[in-house]
Parts: sequence; structure tokens; C-alpha cells
Amino acid sequence: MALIRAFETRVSELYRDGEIPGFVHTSLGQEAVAAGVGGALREDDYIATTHRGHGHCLARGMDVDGMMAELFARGEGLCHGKGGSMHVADPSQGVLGANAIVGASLPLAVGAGMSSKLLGQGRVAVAFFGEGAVNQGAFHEAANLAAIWDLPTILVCENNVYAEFSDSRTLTRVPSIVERAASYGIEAAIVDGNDVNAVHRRTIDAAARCRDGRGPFLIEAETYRWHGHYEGDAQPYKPEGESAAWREKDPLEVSAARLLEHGEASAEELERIGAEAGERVESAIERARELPPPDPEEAYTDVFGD
Amino acid sequence: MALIRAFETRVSELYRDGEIPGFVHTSLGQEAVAAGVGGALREDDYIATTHRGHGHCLARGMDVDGMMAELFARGEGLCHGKGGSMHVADPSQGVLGANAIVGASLPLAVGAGMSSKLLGQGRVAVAFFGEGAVNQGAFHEAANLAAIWDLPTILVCENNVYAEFSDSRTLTRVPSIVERAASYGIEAAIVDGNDVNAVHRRTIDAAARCRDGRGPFLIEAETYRWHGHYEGDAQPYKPEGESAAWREKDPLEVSAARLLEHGEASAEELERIGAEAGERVESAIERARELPPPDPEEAYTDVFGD
Amino acid sequence: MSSATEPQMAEIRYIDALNAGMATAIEEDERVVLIGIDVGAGGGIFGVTKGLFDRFGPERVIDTPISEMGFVGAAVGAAMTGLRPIVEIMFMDFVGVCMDPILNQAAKLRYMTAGALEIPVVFRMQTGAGKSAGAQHSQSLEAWFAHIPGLKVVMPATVADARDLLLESVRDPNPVVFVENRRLYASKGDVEADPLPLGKARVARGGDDVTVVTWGQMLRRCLAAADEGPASLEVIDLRSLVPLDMETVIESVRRSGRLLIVHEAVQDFGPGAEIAARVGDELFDELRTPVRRLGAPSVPMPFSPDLERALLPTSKAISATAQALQAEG
Amino acid sequence: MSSATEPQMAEIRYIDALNAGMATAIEEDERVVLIGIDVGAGGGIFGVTKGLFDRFGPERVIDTPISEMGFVGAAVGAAMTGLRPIVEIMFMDFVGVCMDPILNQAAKLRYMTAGALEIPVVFRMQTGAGKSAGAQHSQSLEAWFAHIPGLKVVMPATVADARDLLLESVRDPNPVVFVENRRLYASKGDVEADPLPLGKARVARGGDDVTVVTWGQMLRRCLAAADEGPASLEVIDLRSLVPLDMETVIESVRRSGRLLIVHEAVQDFGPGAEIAARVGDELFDELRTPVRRLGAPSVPMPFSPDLERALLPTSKAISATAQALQAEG
Ligand SMILES: Cc1ncc(C[n+]2csc(CCOP(=O)(O)OP(=O)(O)O)c2C)c(N)n1
Ligand SMILES: Cc1ncc(C[n+]2csc(CCOP(=O)(O)OP(=O)(O)O)c2C)c(N)n1
Ligand SMILES: [Mg+2]
Ligand SMILES: [Mg+2]
Repeated sequence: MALIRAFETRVSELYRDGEIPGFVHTSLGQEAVAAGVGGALREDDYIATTHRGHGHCLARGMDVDGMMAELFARGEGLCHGKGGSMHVADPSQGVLGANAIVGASLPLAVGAGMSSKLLGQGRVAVAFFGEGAVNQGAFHEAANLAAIWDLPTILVCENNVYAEFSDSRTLTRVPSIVERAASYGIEAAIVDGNDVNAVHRRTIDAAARCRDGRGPFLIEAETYRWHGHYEGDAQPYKPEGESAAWREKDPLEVSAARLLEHGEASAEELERIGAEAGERVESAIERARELPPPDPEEAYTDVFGD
Repeated sequence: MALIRAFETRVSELYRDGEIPGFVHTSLGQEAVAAGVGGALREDDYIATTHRGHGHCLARGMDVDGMMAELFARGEGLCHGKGGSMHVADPSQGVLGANAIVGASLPLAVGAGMSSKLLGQGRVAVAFFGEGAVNQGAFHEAANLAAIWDLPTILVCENNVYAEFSDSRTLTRVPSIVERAASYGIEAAIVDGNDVNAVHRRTIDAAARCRDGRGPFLIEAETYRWHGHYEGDAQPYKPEGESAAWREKDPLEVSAARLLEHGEASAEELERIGAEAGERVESAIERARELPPPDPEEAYTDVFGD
Repeated sequence: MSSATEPQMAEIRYIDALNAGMATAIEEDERVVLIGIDVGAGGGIFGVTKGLFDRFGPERVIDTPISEMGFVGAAVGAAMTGLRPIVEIMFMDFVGVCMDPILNQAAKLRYMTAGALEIPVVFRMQTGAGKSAGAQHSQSLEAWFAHIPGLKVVMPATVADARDLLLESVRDPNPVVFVENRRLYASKGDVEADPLPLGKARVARGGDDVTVVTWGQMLRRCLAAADEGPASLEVIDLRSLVPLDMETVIESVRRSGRLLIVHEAVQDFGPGAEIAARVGDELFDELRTPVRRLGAPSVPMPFSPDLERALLPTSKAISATAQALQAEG
Repeated sequence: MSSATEPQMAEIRYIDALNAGMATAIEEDERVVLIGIDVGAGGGIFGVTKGLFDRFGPERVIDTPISEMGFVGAAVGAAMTGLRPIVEIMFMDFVGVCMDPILNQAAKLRYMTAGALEIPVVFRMQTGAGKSAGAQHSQSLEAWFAHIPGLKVVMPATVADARDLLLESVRDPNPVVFVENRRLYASKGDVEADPLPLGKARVARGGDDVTVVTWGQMLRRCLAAADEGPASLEVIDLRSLVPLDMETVIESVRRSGRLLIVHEAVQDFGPGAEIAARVGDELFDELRTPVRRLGAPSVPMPFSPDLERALLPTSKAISATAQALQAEG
């Protein structure tokens, strides 16, 4: 979580300062979901994520240097500068990619579940998506397919209250994603998305179910988007005090408090972890800054394989 | 119902004999749904239907001659021979058309509901669709929109067990459409789709709710498709005896029995109604046979209006 | 239209012109509604619809869930039944999730019902590569719509057209695919510039040597190329692909004998091919040189600004190609 | 491929050739699966997949709900993760409900990941006007796919190609849009006819006066027109739009000096325009007459058989246009 926090805090600044091009969407405040899920998966499991996927990728162990270089649009970026923040991917880490089409992660993860099942690999495929994506037909169709085919697919809905500028509770009569999962006969559970342990436990269970061939599971993680929809969004639509209240539940502080309380970590250790994360990110930034843009030829490669 | 039965029985034969071109899908065995809904609507209400829409159109009072002529692809057909069975429409009767895209009737009826609400017309829009269409994203999105906008839209799902060659109960873990309506906070009710009175009562209530501004309602009408998906389908997929059992519940006989029992009609009257329906259809056929094909110029008109 | 734009502010931004066009449309006809994701209270993800919600209220300016198939289809159904919706598809690329109501419903129902259904709906969508938005947020797909009978396809390149063509599109009794270019949103211009009806191309710059046909953000680059000289370019802003004003194009090429077509869309099987094919046929004997096209190469749009920049026709490339044409004969 | 088709039955139907191609593909590679609505137990709405379910079982031949966006997207996700799916979209027109996985996922993810993701998926879809299927079941949209970088577009016109190109498409590491023509399903031919690799056009009939480029069901009509004479037509079956074998076309037109392009798709902004534009440019000096195109007019397909018949290019119209070209110069 410290790494995600450090990474996105700096990315937000770098974007503001014009060092990172394109669109950037941060998941600051939602780190526990990424970390809780990521830590519960097996090396060879898959994830398909969204426009807000930095955390999910980092929690999967995506290379920080390669990822930062990608956001900087460098030739040595993970996608050679052709993907960027909204499309960063690394299949070698099971990351099928961030995706800029809302809802697209769901059918893709269903497909990954099909591969795992038909090839008998016991791999789990996770689809990350926001509560806003639940109103897309792709969610509806994909959820039903995962259910009837008993696929090892975990649907992780990050309910961060907003879809762009809109409070998602105003865009459906049934704001509970867990309730909507019932339409597909998919078991589901709501978890505190700011509590990494809770998310982690849920995912462990869900993954075990999947590997036992008991089919998909939906996790609704209640959390909050600290920043705007995109970096630079002034967020006039957020009610007074709402952000402050949620920042009280900072996922990093929640787990820090618990670790200290149970004596599982000392203040110094936590301090060090944070500091190391910061350094890791800074060195990635320094490195990325020095890297050259992609070779012009890159624009024409990888359209077709042979 | 007698008219629908007579119409489609003959259309089925005419298609087999090559007198009617294209694709034809009959609703034989499902007449009570069309009649029950159609009879409960106001003159100026709207319906949007499917590839299996003959009954719905006739129950809305669509001109039999014009409709038959359309199926015969005549220039005097309701759509000048440009629509056909899968696209027969008559906006003057509130029929926004049959539609060959599964699920398309739903967003269209939601739109008609928007018009009625925003223009303060108190008109109700009915979307007919099959249980197979429920797995389309369009159903999911349209149902949610109708709900959050409290639209005067009635979702009428004709659950006739099959979607083409597939038993729809095998394509979802939640075969109950009523249960799936809960995902949208839409009140719903299941009715015996072979009992015209039951369908009629339900629709009267639903329409009243709509006009009171209480928003959409979903009716799941349980019925059965007597014929194949399309005319000519040998139906190897239907289990032994299933058709016979459903034919026992012939919607026409169900209501005939009740009318006789309550002395609301005599055997002679029922006989006459059936005979008249048959004659009405025959004369429409005779007329259609004599009509010329569309003027060649028709192919080029009505692409754009000005 | 004065109601929507104060007379004195003749110089406004493209984005304000779009806003003014919508304001006028909603104001002048009670059947006009605006539908889309965050077009209401939020004022639009790019601010195009700012103020309309406060001015006209939630009944006329309607926020939607992320359900394009549903609300685009609903807009089509509403258009069949008395409303005249303007529905926004945030990025043109998103037609991937809502093509059916455009392709199979709006474009066809008038025809299939022999004119009994009228479908006055405007599909506003936005494109514009060159902002590192990535391959899923940078496509120009106008050729797709132009290939579908029953749809008009409009692409305003100037501030005046942003307002006037939008207004005309709303008043049109047919489905109109209205393509805005994000790269032009901030551009300023005279909103009262000489109006032309929808369907007429505009000769943006007169010239004798080479006719350059373009639209959207490429117009500026073609004009810049014309400034470079020495060849004298006649720059035609097509303004709409459907209707396609071949008369203006033919008349110009007849004089210049040379044609260059420039667009942001992928060149292969792109919109320029139709214009090239028609001119090649109709002016076979008058053409002095082959018809040339400059569009994007057949690759997805890369994220890297450097890579992306190299894929879009530049004013340099445009003028170089024009000079080459002139040199050829 | 013998495993799938008995040696003696060299003369089979197009539909059987497709079936044989799929059978071989599924048999030779355990990663190949077939996905679609009623492709399994039902054997396909047109019987194309008959017997495959019984032969390979529900794990390899998968029936789906009416959820194209879901299962086409799932096929793409499966292709990224080790399977090689053949996914059926029953009618090409239905891409309206499932374009995103083709347009924004399959076509782009290899590129966006700099080759890290490979997406070997075949999108089988069927078209073919002339059966009174109506405006929503008769469209030929191959130009749409050819305009999208990252997709191959294959259109078999012969029985041998139905089998061989399908098999090659499955073996291809890229997303392939495979367009079958329903009008050809019952046509018979020699399945062992001279095989050509995917990407090469076939000279179906040699000739000197006019080059006729076509594909799909129009091939038969072009051959019939060639039979009519007197002009000697060289008929080229393009077989795929992407890759586009311009070499074969250019070589032929260089000899004939005349080109006629014939397709079932709507002519305006249609696939023929690209070929016309390229030939008009590359052979500007060698062309004796303008490049002509024969496609469907810009109207939705009407239901009436009489109206519909009049809209598709006939062998009469093809030969008349060819004669006219020859007369022109
Ligand atoms: C199909 C589609 N429609 C609209 C958009 C524009 N868009 C990008 S993110 C977003 C909001 C998504 O909300 P949610 O699913 O809750 O995810 P969050 O941003 O909260 O993480 C929208 C509407 C898109 N990218 N794709
Ligand atoms: C988007 C789309 N997918 C597939 C089809 C092919 N198709 C036509 S009818 C049908 C079955 C529909 O089943 P259901 O909704 O239950 O209606 P019913 O035929 O039983 O009345 C299918 C798959 C289609 N027309 N449109
Ligand atoms: Mg959200
Ligand atoms: Mg059914």
C-alpha cells in the first residue's frame, strides 16, 4: 500500500507539472483493495483492470521502473510507450492490462477464466471494475457467463461512490452491488475496502472457491476516491466534509494502527517501509526522466504478429 | 386471440408454401399474452416488439389487410414491402415496430416512455421481449434507466422456455425473470401467460401505476412456443411430450372454457368468432395475393426525410 | 440565435459555440433534450454543456448512468415518439458499446416503415487524436457512419460551424452523427462568420494549383500549408460527409487539375478513398496528376506524444505533398 | 486436413467445407474452441456447426446465451490467455451489440502492450443479401473492419477457401474477421482445389480487356458476366481485404488498363473505394478508362424480394459496365 500511495502521489504531481502526458486516474484512498486482492493471488493468476489500475498493477508486482517509464511514455516503458497509464499491462505478471473502456475488464476476465478452466490450470482471473461499470451491459452479460460456466473468475467491484462527477447512488435504485449479484446466482460479499486484511481474507476465500471449481464470486469493496475523477478535476460535486470523513479512514493508517496495536510492526519499521517506497518511486522517476522516447519505428510495430 | 391464431396458422402454411418470403417467427400458443396486454392499453399507448411480434401488432388493432400485404411484400403493405414480418410497424397504432435485434425493443420503449413523461402525455410504452433477451446488455441498461427515471414503461417478458434451440433455463442460474427485476428495484409479477384474463388484469394494474407516475413494472408471462424458433425448425431439442402438455393449456381453450362456464358466451358465439377470424384472414390473404409488388422506386425512397 | 450568444461576443471558443448551439436548440423547441453521461450538473467531462443544466433543468438536460446502449437506444426511441434528443457519446471510440441503436435502429427505421417513423436525433460524439489519449480514445470513425445509409455525418471545423451545424442538425428530421474535434474546443473564431447550409462544403481558401479537401482539425493544418506556399492551394472544408458536396469539390478540381485529400482518420478504407474514387472517375480526363490522400497510417494510436505526432498529417507533409503534386504535372 | 473430409468427397458444399475446417482446427489443436449461440447441440442456426458438439463435446463447442458483448469479449480474453477461440456472430449486423471487443480490445491490445499480448481469435460472421432477411440481417460491413488497424478481414468465395481460409485464420496469431456468405452455403465445389495462402488474391478467370475485382457471393456473378462476353474479363477473387493483395490487382490492371470493382456492400464509402483510390494513384498513366465500382446503392436492404434483387449488382449489370468501359477507350 505504501508503494501505491507513494507512486500515485508522485504521479499526480508529475501529471500536474506536465511531466506525464495523456489522462491519469489515481486510486489514492483505495489502496487496500489493490493490496488486499493482489496479495491473495497466486503468481500465475490473472487480473484485468480499468482506467484506475495503477494500484492493481503494483500489487501484482508489476515492475515500478517499467511502469513509471510507461507513464512517462518512454521507449523502455513496459509497453514501449504505446500504452500509457490507461493501458499499462504486463502479461508476464498476469496483468492483462488497464483498460479505457468502462466494463471491458469483465468479459476479458471471463475469457481468462475460460482458459484456466479448459486448460485445467487452476488459475484465477480477477476483474476489477467500479460501481459505475455495473450499469454497463458488459457487466450483466459477463457475470451471467461466469456463473453458468462456473468459471474461476472473481468480480471485484471497487465501490468508491463516484462515477466521474456523479454519485452512483443516484444512477440506480439498487446501489448495493452485492444485491445485484443475486441476479446471476453469484455469491457475493461486501467488505470494508479500506481494510486490507478484510479484503485479503475475502479474496483468499473467493480464490479457494474458484480453484475448487465452485465458480465465480463477487466482492464489493466499499471505499472512496480521494482525488477527482481525473487529475485536475476540481470536484465541486463532492459534499462538504465527505472527503475529510473518508480520509479519517485512510487505509494505510487503518493497517498501521492495527500492526502497532498487535505489535506486528514498530513505528520505525512502518516509517522505513514508507520511506523505502518513496525512494523506490523517486528512483523510478529519476530513471524515467533520463530515458529517451520510443524509437520512431515503434509506432509501426506490433500491429500484427506472424 | 382467435384472429392471431387464424393469422399465424395461415402465415405458417403460406411461408411453408413459399408464398411469404424472408424469415417468419410465429407466436402460436402465446396469443393470450398479446391479447391480454393489447386489450389493456389505451388507444395512444406505444408498443415496441420483437421478431415474434405478429400477435402484439394484431392485438393493437393493426390492420389485418395491411399487415398480411406486408408479409407478402406488397407495395400496399403497411411498410410498402420494405419491412416484412420482422419489421412490421404502424406508428399510427402506436406500434413502433417488430425488431430483428434481440433486446432492441427495450431501449426503444424506454425512449417512448421518456417522450410520454417529458411531454406530459400519460401514455404508456410497452416493451415486449423474450426470456432469452434478458441476457442482453440492452435489457440490463434499459431496465435500470426506466427505473431511475420512473418512466411509464411496462416490460413484458414472454417466457416461452426457448431461445432458438436452447432451453433458456440452461443459460442462466436465475431463470426467474421476476427475480432478476429486483436488481433494478422494479416491481414485477409472474402471470400465467396462457390465461388472457390474468395477463389483462396485470397489465391494467401496471398501466395504472405508470400513469400515476409510479414508474416501470415488469410482467413475466409464462407460456410456450408451439412452433419452432422459425417456421421449418424441426425442434429436435424439445423433450418428448412437452409440446403436448402445453397444448393442453391452449390459451384459446382456456378462455373458451371459462366463457362457457360463466355463461358469458355460447358455443355458437365462440364458433362464430373463430369462423369470422378465419374469414377475415382469408380475405386478407386473397387480397394480398392479388396485390402487385412495390413500385421499383420504393427501393430508393424514405432513406431520408426533409 | 442571438438569444444564446450576446451580440458583442462574436469571437468565442469552439466549445462555447457548441454550448450556444445547444442552448438555442433547447430554448427554441420544447421537444429538444440533451442526454448523456455527466452532461448535466457536471457540465460535461470537457465542459461543453456547462450551465445548460442550471438553465434548463433536469427534465431537459439529463444525466445518465454509464449505459450507452441503453440511453442511446432510448434517445432513438424518444426521437420516434415526439422528442428531438441530442445524445452525447463521450468519445467516438465508445460507439463500440452502443452501435446497434445507430446502425440498426436510427439509420433504418424510417426506411423500414416507409417513412411512417421520423427519427430526429443528434448523436454528438467527440474525437481528436494528438493528446496521448491512447488507442481507445483517439479514433476517427466517420467513415463507418458515412457507409451506413440513413445517417447524416457532420464534422464542424470552425467556431461558426460548431454552433450553426449543431443547430441545423437538431432541426434536421434525420439521425445526424455530429463529430466534434476535441483539439478544436479551445480554438477561437468569429461565430457570426458567413453561414452555409448543412450539406454545402466551404471553400476556406481560394487557390489555383492544388485542391485540398479536408475537415475537422486538419483544416487548420491545411490552411497553414496553404500559407507556406509557393504552390497556390484551394482548401475546401467539407463540413459533412453525408450529404457529400461533390459539386464544390469537382468544380475546384476541374480548375486545379490536382487533388489532395487530408484527414485524421486512418487512410486505409478511410473516408478519403470515396472522394478519391469519385473524382478519379468523374474527372478522369481533367486530372493532371493522381489523386493523393494523407491520413493516419494503419496502426492504433500510440500513447507516446512523439509517436502519435509522427502519425498525423502535418502542415509540412501537406504542403510537401501538394508541391510534389504540382511538380508531377 | 484429410482427417476432417473423406478423400473421395472432393465435391462438397461451402457449408460442409466450413464445418470441415472447424473440425480440423478443433482436432489438431486442443486450444481451439468454438463459441456462439446454438453452435453446439443445435448445430448452428444454419447447420454450419452440425456434429461438432457430438464429436468434441461441450468443453470445446460452447453454447452461449444471447450475450454477444459478453461472449465475444470472453473469446478475446480467452485468446489472450492461451486458447484459440472461433467465436460466431450469427449475422454480421449483430456487431452492433458487440463491437467493442473487436474494435477496442482484439484489434488494439497487441499493439498497446508492445506485442506482449497475442490474440489469436477468429470472429466468424455471416452475411449475404438477397434472401429478404430485411435491413437488420443483410449488411456487408467488411469495410468497417478493414478500416481498423490490427484486424485481418477474410471473405471466402469458394468451397475450398471456405475450409482452407478458415483453417488458416484459426492458425493465424492475429484477430481475424472471417466473413461467410449465406448465399454460398449450399454452393458446391471442389474442396481440394489449388490452395493459396491467406493474403493472396486468386485470378479466378484470366482475361485481357477488363480486370474485375470482387469477393464473396459476387464472384459467381462476375464469372457469369465473364461468360457472357464479348469483352474478355479477368476476374480476381480478392479473398481478403486485409491483407490486401494489391500486387495481383495492379499487375492485372497494368495489362488490361481497365478496372471494375464489384461488391455486395454499399458502394458509398465502401471497400471498393480503397481499391479504386490506390489503383487510380499507382496506375494513373496506365489506366485507359476510369476505375468503376458496382456496389449496393445507399439505401437499407428492403424486405421485398423484387426491391432487393434490383439493388444487388447482377451479372447483366456487371457485363454491361465492363463492355461500357471497353467501349470508352
Ligand atoms: C464505455 C465507456 N463509457 C464512458 C467512459 C468514460 N468514463 C471513464 S471512467 C468513467 C467512470 C467510471 O466510474 P466507475 O466505474 O465507478 O470507476 P471509477 O472511475 O470510480 O474507478 C467514465 C464514465 C468510458 N471510458 N467507457
Ligand atoms: C443481438 C441478436 N443476437 C442474436 C439474434 C438471433 N436470434 C433471433 S431470435 C433469437 C432467440 C430469442 O429468444 P427469446 O428472446 O426468448 O425470444 P423468442 O424467440 O423465444 O420469442 C436469437 C438468438 C438476434 N436476432 N439478435
Ligand atoms: Mg466509482
Ligand atoms: Mg423465448
